[in-house]
Amino acid sequence: MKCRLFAAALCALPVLPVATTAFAQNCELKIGAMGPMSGGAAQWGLAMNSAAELAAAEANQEGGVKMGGKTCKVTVVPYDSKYTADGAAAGSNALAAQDIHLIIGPVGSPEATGIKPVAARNEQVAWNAAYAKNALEPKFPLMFHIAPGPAAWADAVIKRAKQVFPMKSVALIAPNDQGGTDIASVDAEAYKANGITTTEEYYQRGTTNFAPIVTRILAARPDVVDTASSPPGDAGVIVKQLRLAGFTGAIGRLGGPGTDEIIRVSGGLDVLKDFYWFETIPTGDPKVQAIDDEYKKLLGKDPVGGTAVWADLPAARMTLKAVSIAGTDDAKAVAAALRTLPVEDPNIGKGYWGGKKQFGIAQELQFPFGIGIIKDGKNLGVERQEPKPE
Amino acid sequence: MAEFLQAAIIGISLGAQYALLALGFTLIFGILGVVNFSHGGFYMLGGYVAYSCVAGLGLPYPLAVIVAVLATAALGWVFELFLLERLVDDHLATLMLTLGLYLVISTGLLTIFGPLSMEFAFPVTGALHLGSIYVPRENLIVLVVCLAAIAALWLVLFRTDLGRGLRALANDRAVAMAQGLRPKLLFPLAFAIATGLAGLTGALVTPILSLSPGVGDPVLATSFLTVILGGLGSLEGAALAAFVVGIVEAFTSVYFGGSIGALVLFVLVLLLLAFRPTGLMGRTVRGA
Amino acid sequence: MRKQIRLLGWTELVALLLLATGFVVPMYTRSVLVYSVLNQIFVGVIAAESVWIMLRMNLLSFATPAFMAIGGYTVAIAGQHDITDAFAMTAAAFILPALVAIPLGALVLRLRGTYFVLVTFVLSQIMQLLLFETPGLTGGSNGIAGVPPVTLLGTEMGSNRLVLQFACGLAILATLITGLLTRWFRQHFAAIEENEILAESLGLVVWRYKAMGFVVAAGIAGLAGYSLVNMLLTAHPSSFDSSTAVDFIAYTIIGGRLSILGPVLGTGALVYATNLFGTHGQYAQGLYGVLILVVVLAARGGIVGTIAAVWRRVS
Amino acid sequence: MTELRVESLAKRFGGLRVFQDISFNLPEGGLLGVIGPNGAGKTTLINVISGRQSASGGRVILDGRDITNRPAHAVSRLGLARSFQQTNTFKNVSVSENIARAIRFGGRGAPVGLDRMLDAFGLTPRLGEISDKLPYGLQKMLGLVMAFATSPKILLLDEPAAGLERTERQNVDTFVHNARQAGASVLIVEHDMDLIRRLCPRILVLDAGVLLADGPPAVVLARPDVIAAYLGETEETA
Repeated sequence: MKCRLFAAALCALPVLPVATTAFAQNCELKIGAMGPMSGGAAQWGLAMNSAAELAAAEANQEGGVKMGGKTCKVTVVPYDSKYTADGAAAGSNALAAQDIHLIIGPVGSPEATGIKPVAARNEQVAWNAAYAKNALEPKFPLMFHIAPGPAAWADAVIKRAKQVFPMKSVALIAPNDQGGTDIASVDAEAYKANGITTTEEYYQRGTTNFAPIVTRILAARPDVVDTASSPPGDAGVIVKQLRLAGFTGAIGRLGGPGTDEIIRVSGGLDVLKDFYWFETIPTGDPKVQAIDDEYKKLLGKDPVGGTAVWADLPAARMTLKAVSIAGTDDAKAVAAALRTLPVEDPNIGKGYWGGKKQFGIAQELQFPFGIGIIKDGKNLGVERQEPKPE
Repeated sequence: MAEFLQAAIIGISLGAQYALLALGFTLIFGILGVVNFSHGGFYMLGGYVAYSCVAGLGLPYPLAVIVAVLATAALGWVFELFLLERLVDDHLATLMLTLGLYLVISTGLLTIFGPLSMEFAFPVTGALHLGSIYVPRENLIVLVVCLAAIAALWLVLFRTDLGRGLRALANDRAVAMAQGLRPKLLFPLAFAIATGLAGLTGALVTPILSLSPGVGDPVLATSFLTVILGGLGSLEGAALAAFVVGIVEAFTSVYFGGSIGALVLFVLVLLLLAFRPTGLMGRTVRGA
Repeated sequence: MRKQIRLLGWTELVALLLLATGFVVPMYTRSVLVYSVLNQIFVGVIAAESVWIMLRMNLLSFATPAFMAIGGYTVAIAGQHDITDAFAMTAAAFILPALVAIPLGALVLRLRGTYFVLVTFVLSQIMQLLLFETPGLTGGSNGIAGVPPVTLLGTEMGSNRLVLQFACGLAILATLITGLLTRWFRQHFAAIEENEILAESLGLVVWRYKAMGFVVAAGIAGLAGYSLVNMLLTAHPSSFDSSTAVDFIAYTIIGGRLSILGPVLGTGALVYATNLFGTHGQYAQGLYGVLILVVVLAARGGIVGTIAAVWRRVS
Repeated sequence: MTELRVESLAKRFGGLRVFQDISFNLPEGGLLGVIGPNGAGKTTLINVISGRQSASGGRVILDGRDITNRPAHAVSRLGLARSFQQTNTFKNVSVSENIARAIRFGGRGAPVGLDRMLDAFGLTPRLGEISDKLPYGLQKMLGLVMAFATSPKILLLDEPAAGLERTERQNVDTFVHNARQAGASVLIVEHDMDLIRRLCPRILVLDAGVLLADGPPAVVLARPDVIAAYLGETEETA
C-alpha cells in the first residue's frame, strides 16, 4: 500500500510541469555541429560546437523550437571531422544516421570539399566556414556559408590600413594547403588592386619555427608582412620572430579570427606594435561581446573557441528560426525558409545574403565585420564596418 | 652574406632542439627496441607542465622547467613499468601502445587547457644585433641548455656504471642480462630519461614558439627524419644528424621557401639512404 | 614431405564471405550510417591488407597512403578526361602504384626493421608535398573535386547503393589478390618473417619476394585509393595524409596479424569505433587511444589471436 | 670436379682486421677442420665464404667460378650450404615444415639419404613437433639437417658440436659421414679437439686472423707455435 502511494506520488510529480512543457518531453530536434575538434585546428570545430550549443540553449529556454504543432527541445550532436575530406563525409553520414538534417559546420576547406556531395545525397543543410574558392556551388543548394572570403572584405581592410600604415610592398605568408593558398592568393589580388606589390610565401603546415622563413621574407624588404590565414598560433610565432629579426614595419592579417591569441603568443601589444587585421565580426562591440556572458549564464561554463563562436552563432540561430518558420527540419524546407529570412542577428546586427557574384549562389551570410588596428603598441580597437549589399 | 650567416645561426639553434628530441627517441629505440610514437606527447606535456607551474603556481621559470622534466620523466617511468614492460619484446604492440598514449595525452591536454595557444613567454627576450645579423637571447639560452643537456647525457652514458649498463643493454640484451644487468630496473629508467628529455625540450621551446595541443605532431616527423639520417640507435649519429637537419632546414627554407625546403630535406634523406643505407653513423641495424 | 599448397585457405574464404555480405546488406537497409560505415570499412580493409602483406615479411610499412594517392589520383585525373570505365580504372589504379613501387622498392627494401618503418613514413610525407607542389596535375592543395562516378558495363555507379556495392567488389578483389599471393608464397613469406638470414642461407632469394610483396602491396593500396576517391567523388591531399598510415596499421595489428581475417575484423571494429566516437567531439581521439591501449594490453595477438586462443581453450 | 678454393681472402671492419691472406682449397669429397682460439675469425670466415658478409680482399672460387661477394642465396644455389653456430631453425613451425622449406628454397630437390639421417637423429617420430619445442641438441641437429636438405656439394659447419652433451656429439660424426656419403665435401669449424682428431684428416689453424698451419692433425697439433697460440688456452669443450 505504501509502495503504491509512493508510486502514485511519483507519477503525479511530473504531471504539473508536463502540462506546460509536454511538447519538450515528446519531441526532440537534433542538430549537428561539425569541425575539427582535435589536432591543430581544434578550436575552429569546438567554436562551431559552442555556437550551436548556445543557439540550442536559447531556443530551449523559451521552451523549444516549434515544429508543426509541437515544440521541440533542441540538442546538439558534435562530430569531429578532423580537418579532412573523409572525416567530414563520414560525419555527414553519421549525423544522417541519427536523422539529423541540419549541420552547423564544417570548417576547413578539405572538410567543405568532402561534405558537399555527401550532404547533398543525404539531404542535409550544412554551414561551412571554409575560405575555399568553391565554398558554395550552385549545384549544391543546401550548402550555406558562414564567413565570407577575402573577396568580400579584403579591399575595405586594405584601404583602411593604407591610411594608417603607408605601404608600397607586402609579403604574404600562409600554409601551403588549401586553407592557406585559397585566401592568400585572393588577398594578394586585393593588395595589387590597391597599387601595392606583393610576394607570396607558403610554408608547410606543421612548421613550428619560422625563423628561416622570416629571414627569407625580410630579404625582400617588404613594407608590410601579412600573415593571411595562418593559424593564430603560427601567426603569433611569425610576429614574434619578425620583430626579433628587427622588422619594424606593420604586420597585417587578412585571414580569420584569433587576434587575441596572436597577441598572447607574440608576447603582447608591445611586440605586435603596428598591426591591422580583419575581424569576421565587429568584436569591439559590447553587444557582440555579451554573447560570452550569455553562454556562461545559459550553459554554466565558458564557450570554447574564442571569437569564432561569435561569428558562427548567427548561422545556428537563423537555422533554428528557419525550422520554426518551415515547421519541420526537412532540409529543403529549412533551406527555403532560410533564403527568405532577413540576415539579422540580435547581437551582431543587420547583414545581407551574398555570394552571388563569387559563387553564383547567394547563400553566404555577410554581416558587419571589423577592422582592427594596433598602432605604436596601442590597441585602437575594432572598427565596425557595415557590409555593402552586392 | 648576412643572410647566409643568419641561416647558419638559425640552423644551429634548430639543430640543438632537434638533437634533444632525437637523442631521447633513439635512446628508447636503442635500449628497448621501441619506436616511441608518444614522443611528441611528452614534448607537449613538458610545455604544459612548465606553463602550469609558471602561470598557476607562480614558480620561477627555471624551477618550472625542472618540474616539467621530472613530471615527464615520472610519467615515462610509470608508463614503461606498468604498460610497456608487459609487451616490450613485441615491437608492433609497443608501437600501438605508444600511439594510444599519444592520443590520450593530446586529448587530455585539449580537454584541460582548451584549443587556444597559451600565454607563455620566455622570461628573457630581445636579440643581440651584430650588424645586420641578429641572435635572439632566448635562443642563445635554449642553445646553451640544450648543449648542456646533451653533454650531461653523454657523461651519464659514457662515464657512469649506469650508462655502461644502458649501453650494454642496447648492444646485446641477452649478453647484458647474462652479466647480471636488470632490464626491469634499467628499461623504465631509460624510458624516463628519454621522456624527460622530450619534456625538457617542450618546456624550453614552447615559450619561444607557441604552446597549443597541436604542437606535438611535428615532433615525431622531425625525430623520425633525424634518426634515419643519423643511423638508428646511434647516439652520436642522432646528435650529428639533428644539426644537419636543422642547418639544411634553415638554408633550404631561406633560399627556396618553406614548402620546397621540406621537400629538399626529404629527398636528401632518400638520396643518402640510396648510397648509405645505415645512415650517417649507423652500424648494422637491429631487426625491430 | 612437401605439403600441398592450396589456392585459398579457410581464413581467406571466411574473409571473402564476410565482405560479400556487403553486397547483400543494401537490399535490407537504407540506413546511411550502415552504408557509410560499410563503405569506409571496404576502403580500410583494402588499405589494411596492403599493410598486412608487408607484415607477412616483418616489414611495417607507412607508405600505404602514398600508393593510395597514386591510385586515387590516377582515377580522378582520368575521370576529368571522361575515362570512367571500371575495368580500365581498376587496372590502372593497381598497375600505376605497382610500377612506381619498383624503383622505390629497390631503394627501401635494402632496409630492415625499424629503419624500413621510418623511411616509408618519409615516403608518404614526400607524396603529400608532391601533391601540393603539382597543382597543374593534381589540383595542388585543392585536390580534384567532382570526380565522375565509374561506369561498370555501361551502368553509372552513381547511387549510394551502387557505390557501396562497387566498393565491396573492390575489397573482394583486393582480398582475393592478397589471399592468393600470401597463400602461394606462404612458406617464403613466413620464412622471411621468422628468420631472414636462415632463409637466405638456404637459398631463398629474399629480395625477390620482398620486392614482389612490396609491388603487390602498392597495387592493393592503389585500389584502396581508388575506392576512397570513388566514395568521396573527390581526390584531396588530406585523404592521403601520412598520419592515415597509422590508422591502417592499427586496423591490422588490432585485428591480428596471424591471418587475413585480422585486417578485415580489425578494420571493421576500428572503423565502427571511429564513427561511434566521432559524435563525442573532442573526446573522439582520446577514446580511440584508450581503445587501442585496452585491446593491445588485453587481447594479445589482436582480435584474431584472441579468438584463436579462446577457441583452443574451448576445444 | 667440385672444388672450393680460397685465395688470399681478407676481411676488415673499418680499421679492425678480422683475418687476412687466408688461402686453402677443399677438394671434392674432402673434409677439412678449422680450429683456432676464440676471436680468431673462424665464424667470419664462414660468413664471408658463404656470402653473408662481404670480403675486403681475395677470392672465393667454386668449381672454377669466382663467387666472391655473391649474395648468400646465390652461393647457396650454387651448392654451398652452411650451418649456424647457434641453433637456427624456423622456430614456430614443425620439423617437417622446416625441412620442406630447406628443400624448396634450395631448389635442387631432396638429397639421397635425408630420411636415413632423420632416422639416425631420432627426428623421424618428431616430424610434427614445433621445432622450438625440441630439446636443444635436436634443434641443433635439425639445423644441420636443413643445411644438408638443400642438397649441397659443399657444407660449411660452424661449431656443430658446441652446446651438445658428450653423448650427443656422436651425432655430428654421423652427420658428417652421411653427408660425405651423399657426395658433399665438408669444412668444419670446431672447438672440440676429440671430434676434430676423430674426423678430420687435415686441419687449418687460424690465429688472430692469419693462417698459422695447414696439415694432418698429428703434425699440426705438435707444432710449438700452434701449441702456444691455441693449445695454451684452456680447451673449450662446453
